[in-house]
Amino acid sequence: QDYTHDPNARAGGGIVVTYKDDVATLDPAIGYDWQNWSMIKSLFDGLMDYVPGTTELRPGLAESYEISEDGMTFTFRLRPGVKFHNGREMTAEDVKYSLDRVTNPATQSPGAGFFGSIAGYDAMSDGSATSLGGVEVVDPLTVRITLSRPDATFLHVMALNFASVVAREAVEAAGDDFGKQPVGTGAFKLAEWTLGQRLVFEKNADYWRAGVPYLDTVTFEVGQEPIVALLRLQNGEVDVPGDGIPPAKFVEVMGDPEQAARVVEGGQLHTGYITLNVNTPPLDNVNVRKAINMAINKERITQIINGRAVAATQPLPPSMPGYTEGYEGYPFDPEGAKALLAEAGLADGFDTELYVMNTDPNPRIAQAIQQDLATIGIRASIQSLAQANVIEAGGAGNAPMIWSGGMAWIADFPDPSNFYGPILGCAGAVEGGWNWSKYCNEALDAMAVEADGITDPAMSGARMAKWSDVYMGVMEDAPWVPVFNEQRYTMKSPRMGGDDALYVDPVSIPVNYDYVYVTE
Amino acid sequence: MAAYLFRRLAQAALILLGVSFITFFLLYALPADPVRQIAGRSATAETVENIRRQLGLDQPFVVQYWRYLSGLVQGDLGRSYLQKSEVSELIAARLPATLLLMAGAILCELVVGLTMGIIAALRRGTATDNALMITSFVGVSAPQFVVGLLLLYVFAVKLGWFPIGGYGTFAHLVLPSITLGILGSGWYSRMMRSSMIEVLRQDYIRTARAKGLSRRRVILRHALPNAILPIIAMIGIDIGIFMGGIVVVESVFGWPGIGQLAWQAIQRVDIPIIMGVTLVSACAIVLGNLLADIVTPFIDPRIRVR
Amino acid sequence: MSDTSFPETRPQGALARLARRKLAVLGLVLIGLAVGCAIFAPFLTSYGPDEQHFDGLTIEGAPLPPGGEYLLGTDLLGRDLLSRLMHGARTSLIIGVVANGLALLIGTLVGVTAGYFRGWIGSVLMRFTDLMMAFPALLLAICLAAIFQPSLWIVALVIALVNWVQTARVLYTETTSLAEREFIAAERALGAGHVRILFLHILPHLVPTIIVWGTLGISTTVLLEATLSFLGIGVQPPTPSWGNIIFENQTYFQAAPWLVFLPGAAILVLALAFNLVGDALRDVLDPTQRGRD
Amino acid sequence: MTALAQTQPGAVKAPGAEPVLSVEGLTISVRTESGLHPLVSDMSFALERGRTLAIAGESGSGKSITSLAIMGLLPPPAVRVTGGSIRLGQTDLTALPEEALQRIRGNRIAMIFQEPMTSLNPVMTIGRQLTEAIEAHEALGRDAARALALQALRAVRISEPERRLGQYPHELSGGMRQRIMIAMALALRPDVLIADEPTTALDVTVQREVLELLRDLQRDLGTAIILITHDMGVVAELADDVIVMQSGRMVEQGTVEQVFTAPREPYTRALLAAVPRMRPAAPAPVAQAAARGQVVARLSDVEVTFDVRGGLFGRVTHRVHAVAGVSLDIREGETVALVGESGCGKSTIARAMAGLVPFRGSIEIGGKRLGGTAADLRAARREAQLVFQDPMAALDPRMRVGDLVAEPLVIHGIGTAESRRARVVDLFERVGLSRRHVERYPHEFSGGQRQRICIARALALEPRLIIADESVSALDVSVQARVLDLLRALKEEFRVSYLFISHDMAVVDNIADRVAVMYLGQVVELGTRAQVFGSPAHPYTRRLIEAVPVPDPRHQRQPSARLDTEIPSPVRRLGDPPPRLRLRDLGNGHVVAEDTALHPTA
Ligand SMILES: Nc1ncnc2c1ncn2[C@@H]1O[C@H](COP(=O)(O)OP(=O)(O)OP(=O)(O)O)[C@@H](O)[C@H]1O
Ligand SMILES: Nc1ncnc2c1ncn2[C@@H]1O[C@H](COP(=O)(O)OP(=O)(O)OP(=O)(O)O)[C@@H](O)[C@H]1O
Ligand SMILES: [Mg+2]
Ligand SMILES: [Mg+2]
Repeated sequence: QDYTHDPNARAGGGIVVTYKDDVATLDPAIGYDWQNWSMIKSLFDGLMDYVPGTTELRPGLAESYEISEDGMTFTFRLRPGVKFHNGREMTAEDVKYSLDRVTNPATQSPGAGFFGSIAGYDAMSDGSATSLGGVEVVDPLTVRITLSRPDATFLHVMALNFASVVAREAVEAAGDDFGKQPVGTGAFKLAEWTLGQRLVFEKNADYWRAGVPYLDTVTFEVGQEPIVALLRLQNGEVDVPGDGIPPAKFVEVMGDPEQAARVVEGGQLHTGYITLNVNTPPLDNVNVRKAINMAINKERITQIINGRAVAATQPLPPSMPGYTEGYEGYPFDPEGAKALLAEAGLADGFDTELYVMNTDPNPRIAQAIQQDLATIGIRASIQSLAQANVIEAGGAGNAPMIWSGGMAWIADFPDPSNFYGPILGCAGAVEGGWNWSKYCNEALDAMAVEADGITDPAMSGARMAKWSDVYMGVMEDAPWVPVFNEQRYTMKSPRMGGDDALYVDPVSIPVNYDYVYVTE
Repeated sequence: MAAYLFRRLAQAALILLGVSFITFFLLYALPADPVRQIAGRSATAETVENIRRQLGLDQPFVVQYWRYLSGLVQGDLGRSYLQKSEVSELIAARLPATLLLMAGAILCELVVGLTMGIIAALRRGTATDNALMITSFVGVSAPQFVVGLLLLYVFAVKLGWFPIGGYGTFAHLVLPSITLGILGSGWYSRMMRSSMIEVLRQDYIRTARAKGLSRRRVILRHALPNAILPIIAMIGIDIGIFMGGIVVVESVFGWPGIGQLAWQAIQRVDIPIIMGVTLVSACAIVLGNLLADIVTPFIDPRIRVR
Repeated sequence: MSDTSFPETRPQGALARLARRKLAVLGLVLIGLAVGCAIFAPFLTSYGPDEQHFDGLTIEGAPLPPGGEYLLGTDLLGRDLLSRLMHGARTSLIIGVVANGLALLIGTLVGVTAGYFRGWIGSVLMRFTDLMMAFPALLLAICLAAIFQPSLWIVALVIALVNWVQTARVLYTETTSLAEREFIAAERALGAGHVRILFLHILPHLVPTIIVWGTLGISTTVLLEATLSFLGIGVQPPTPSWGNIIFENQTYFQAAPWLVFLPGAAILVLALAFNLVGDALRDVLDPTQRGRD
Repeated sequence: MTALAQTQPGAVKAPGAEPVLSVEGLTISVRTESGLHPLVSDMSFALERGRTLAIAGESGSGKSITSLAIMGLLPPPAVRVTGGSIRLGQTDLTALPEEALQRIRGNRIAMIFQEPMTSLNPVMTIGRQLTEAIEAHEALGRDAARALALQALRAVRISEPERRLGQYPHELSGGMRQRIMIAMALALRPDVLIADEPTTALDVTVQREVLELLRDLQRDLGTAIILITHDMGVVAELADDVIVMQSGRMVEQGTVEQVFTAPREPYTRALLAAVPRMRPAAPAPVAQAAARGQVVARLSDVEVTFDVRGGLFGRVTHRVHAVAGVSLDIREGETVALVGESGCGKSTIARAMAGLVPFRGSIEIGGKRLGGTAADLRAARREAQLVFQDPMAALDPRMRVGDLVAEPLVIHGIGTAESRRARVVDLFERVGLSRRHVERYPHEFSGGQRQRICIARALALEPRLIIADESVSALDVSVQARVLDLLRALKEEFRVSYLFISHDMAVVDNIADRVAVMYLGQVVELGTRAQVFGSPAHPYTRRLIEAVPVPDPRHQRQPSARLDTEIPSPVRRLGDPPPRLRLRDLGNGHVVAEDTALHPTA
């Protein structure tokens, strides 16, 4: 329909994908990791979906949908004849059950907050209701969802993994272990799971989308060190290294034309940034924050990570709608930065701390930042800690500066709003929140709400312009130093077929398993 | 023997209790909040508190510990915060692999270490002795990650003798065992050398030689069993030292053991898993020591009577 | 009543005899070298250890191999490896010598006290040792280091706190059997106090074991420090230590072997140097070994 | 050298017989920091089948070193053969490679070592240690080897030989271990058997048996024996030929009759003169002088038990009643000898008196009660000095002997460094060592020399009481005599008292004022020397006296009943203490146990 099938594609065969970390769960309400995100996408479907390899929405389990005039009511018509892996036909009841489940606090879903705009969400989250009032089953193939406030991103939310439709009886049968025995409507079903070793996905022969998936099986091998995974790829044992090309091997791979040819490069919805805690003197002085912005040599930092990124000028990555074209950001200007500092009465600089997560290459990047800061007299000592400790310090507001790498924002869905709320808005600037700058600008918050109130698809241009203004406003206050937007580099084995875009799919990371195929 | 075992097991239980208390306390004092990891970044403060309450993490330390302990005596290690499954299940799935790896490593370090130690003791002061000493120090000083990758690269990728990581067959076990065992073999060879030198001075070695036994027999049948006695106690100690190495070796070789599980849990403060792994490894250490103490009398009849 | 004895040579002091062993002297020289580096590194190097040089990386961001302007090459941030190694000597010596020494001291104290006194003191100490031994060392280090603010001295302390256990265990066993020896009873019969017996008659016999554990402990502790810094609870970057240089770069060991093998060699040489001195010292202190070389 | 020149070769060589072993000009040297120094020089002798050659001589004269050289087992790397030859039949052993030596050792030459306690592998069964020696030299199956081993055990007349095969060395007593060593050495019927002090560590009764055993075996198998000993009594009983050594050289060589009846060398004469002999039993003169001094040490009803743990929770189930109620007074200037079989509790009494083992009852030394305050204990320890049974074990191997001897002075804060040094040198000279020895370490001395160091150490504090536990047993007669003289002189000079523990009745007879005979932890007879030796009242005492070897080759000994059973054990169940013996006074302080039920042969 909206995606033209690859004419060279042939069905059959299997591939092997590796990951370093184990897969925690395949429960769509809970899974929120690098490695299970796309697995869940292949096991489950939501009402909405994206065109493979792009950020374009398309209907999923919903055949069609209607949005009311005021943009507050969404009526989804379900596709008939869609079957769960257990053979039962999917109905509107399942949709409602799934949304109730994900928003029920007992589920402890890390994605529950995304559904905050559905009417009745608050009652769910404080435990006074067990069912979302805003989700109605009209008939077995129709679901009506009413919002409590206009939300332009709602269709994206319905495409999130968290909104996947699950089979009630399977959830109830499995109890707490649904994440190990997932039953969905997706292109693949789970055939084998050996804890700590391997998961095997098997083609869902009854899949409702015609022609896909091509592959008979996808085998995930977990616990594989990225370097070793690459060795195995070079040896023909692995088709896709899920964690990408390890930095240590990047130069070697790119230096070998035969291997470089199989490297796929693509953008991703990612920004690496430094948070500057606006409550911690002297970072509470906007000029100091600007000076820091001007002191960071972003080109140098991209060089350190072997040029696998492009320097960033603003919070949003370039491929995100709402990105402000032509905005130069703060220029690299140590002299100017020094002048600004002197103006702020800090000609001699000051002492501060820079928190960073302890996995390569983040400590290295932090050291580069440290050196840049040193040139303008800021003496930052590095606190290189385990992820949990950095998040703790950030949430508590103890960290003057944090380099976001390793925990950085990769968008959940391709919409500018996704970069604002929890990490730049006032809502996140509380104790324990993810807004580590503790930056709170009420005016911008209001503007953000306004922007998301524009639900008319026709007005989306205006909405994006508004978002652009919000981020420009943020840049004015400089609570962040946007450093770079990471490029994704993946490799594939020679036998892998399919459009390159499928390997750097902005949504199905790292690969869209449903649409790739093998050539032999 | 049964009485002895009973006493030792009671002692072991006490030690485990101590370990569980200290670990629980340290994790409680740790400046990282597991709830924030569970709740995710879109969560509101309310949700966070909600989850905290559900997990009972808002309770005072003593209550939390008591609850953990009561679960423990029923064999319930709790549920992982992030993996969302029973810790006992997660550990059970991975424990055999780790035990296998440990066994392989112990075998490897014993064979390599003891051989090196014996040869060094016999060739004391010669170039061979010096070369072996340097080798054992290389073993002790070499970072395991690099050793593992190096072995993998040479013997698996280049020579193709072994699979490139993985788990299942004997061939899979060889390289990880060697990697893990190299460090210990350095220690063993040094200990063995001292011990052997000491034993070789004993009168009964002279007696054995006076009987006209071959050199080989004197070494293997008379000196070795005596020299190995102080080493056996080391094996128990060893298991504790292994835990660090196991994390690295398992990740290099894609070995599905508890090391990787522990590593991820530590990174993300998944307390039930950390607790579980700690207790299991403490168990292994305690049992290892116990085993060493049980085996020793089989070799040394002098302590059998006690 | 003469007997077949040889003209007595005046026994020389232990130091003089040590000095006659070439290997021991070599060891001393190497240790001196490391200490020299640790103290005088700032005056000996032409680049600062933390200076990131623009020309220290290739265009693709790869480090430079040894030779050329940077004698031992550069690291992934374009810093001079030689300078980092020389400055790293300070951290590594503190860990390998001070922390390891402290661990040895605690271990010896606990093991010897428990083994000599037995009774309730011994029981309490040994049960505590068993407890500590059952505790995965790495986890303990991680927790302790995370609870305290990491600094070099805290790390040294933590390492000492987790590393004394094995020494204590081994020395305990040895002390118990030593305490049973007849000459200890003879000393007691003479009226010698506990302190005298412990220091003059028990400790000297433990020297070989202490030396073996002490010298092997050097590499172990230096690498443990690296593991801790790798976990973000050791010495914080950019402060170099031999261990953390290895850990920072270990995945690059094929692309940039010098970043792993040179600091590795430094650790090895340090440990070997101590071992050479230790071995010689042991032989010199052990009268039954006189007459060898 | 002169001694050797005077020796007629025919004195040793029986005409016509080919010697099995001949040693020619053997020189053994030690490498030291100042070069090579000879330990044994120019040793020559020949040994024929069926004969016994005794090598006697003072301690440290090179007897053990010589025998090790014959076995090719000199301690590496410092000690080596630097000259001469050792010929077994036609083969020169010094030139043989290790492999060839292996075939000879155990098979054609076997050796019994000086220390039976440590010479067996503690972790191997007796059976295995025996059979492997057999299997190493003869192509036999397990069963055949086992049969041979059993036969060897029977030959040494050990009780329950089958059971012994499965036992470990620590389960056997010293005497039994020594028999095992002999069985091992004889299993393959070697041409030459070297026995290095085979009986020094044993008490008289066992010594008797072992000597008779050797004689019988030699008669049956025709083995040539080299017997190394410092005990001239043993030499006289067993040897055919004798070599006397001094300072690494042979000074005299001849048949046993020649040497005993017509010693040529002054040293030999001195040696023989020094041999202690049992004085002919004379009826006890009434009321001896020694007994009337002040009491230095008083033991009343001393009991020492050791717990044996077992069962659930490691409870005490058995007790070793090492000392079961001993009362004894030692007066100023008096020497009390304590005699008795191995394991009867002699050393335990000594240890209790030194405050080394807990005891019940009371021990007072110099008026201070042991078990009182720490200060009392310290004072008592100054008053009473213990000379340990095993000199090697009692000296810290890592200290110089000079420092060891000075240590008591340091501990009790006596004198300055200089005065202590002077005192040490003085003490060394008094016990027959030279000032040059002061800087050496214990392992560089022979067994007898070490014993003298221990004695010097005990003398350092000028104590009022010296407890000498088998202190002269390891010494050669001449040194023994000197040490005994020394002890006597000290007694005269300082009125030192002695508790003299020994199994050598001849020595005891020479030194003791009073004698206490112990059996299984209790005193069975106590009286003056004359009373006990002159009119022994207890059968056990009589047995002990009979067993003493007589240093006269013409002395004919009537064969005595052999004791194959073990000594009754002092290990008893909890709550079942051994019955106390009642002592009967025979008058004049001569007491004897009434109950003879405990008598071993009864
Ligand atoms: N390992 C050694 N290193 C140096 N000197 C030694 C060594 N062993 C023995 N000696 C010396 O060699 C000499 C002879 O010793 P040997 O053991 O043969 O004496 P012995 O005649 O057997 O004395 P004893 O009757 O006391 O056993 C002694 O002076 C001793 O000090
Ligand atoms: N520490 C101990 N624990 C248990 N039993 C012991 C201990 N010390 C001695 N015994 C036992 O006590 C008894 C007496 O031993 P002791 O050493 O006093 O004998 P002894 O008369 O000196 O013999 P020897 O002549 O062989 O030296 C022996 O049966 C011995 O096995
Ligand atoms: Mg000798
Ligand atoms: Mg004794």
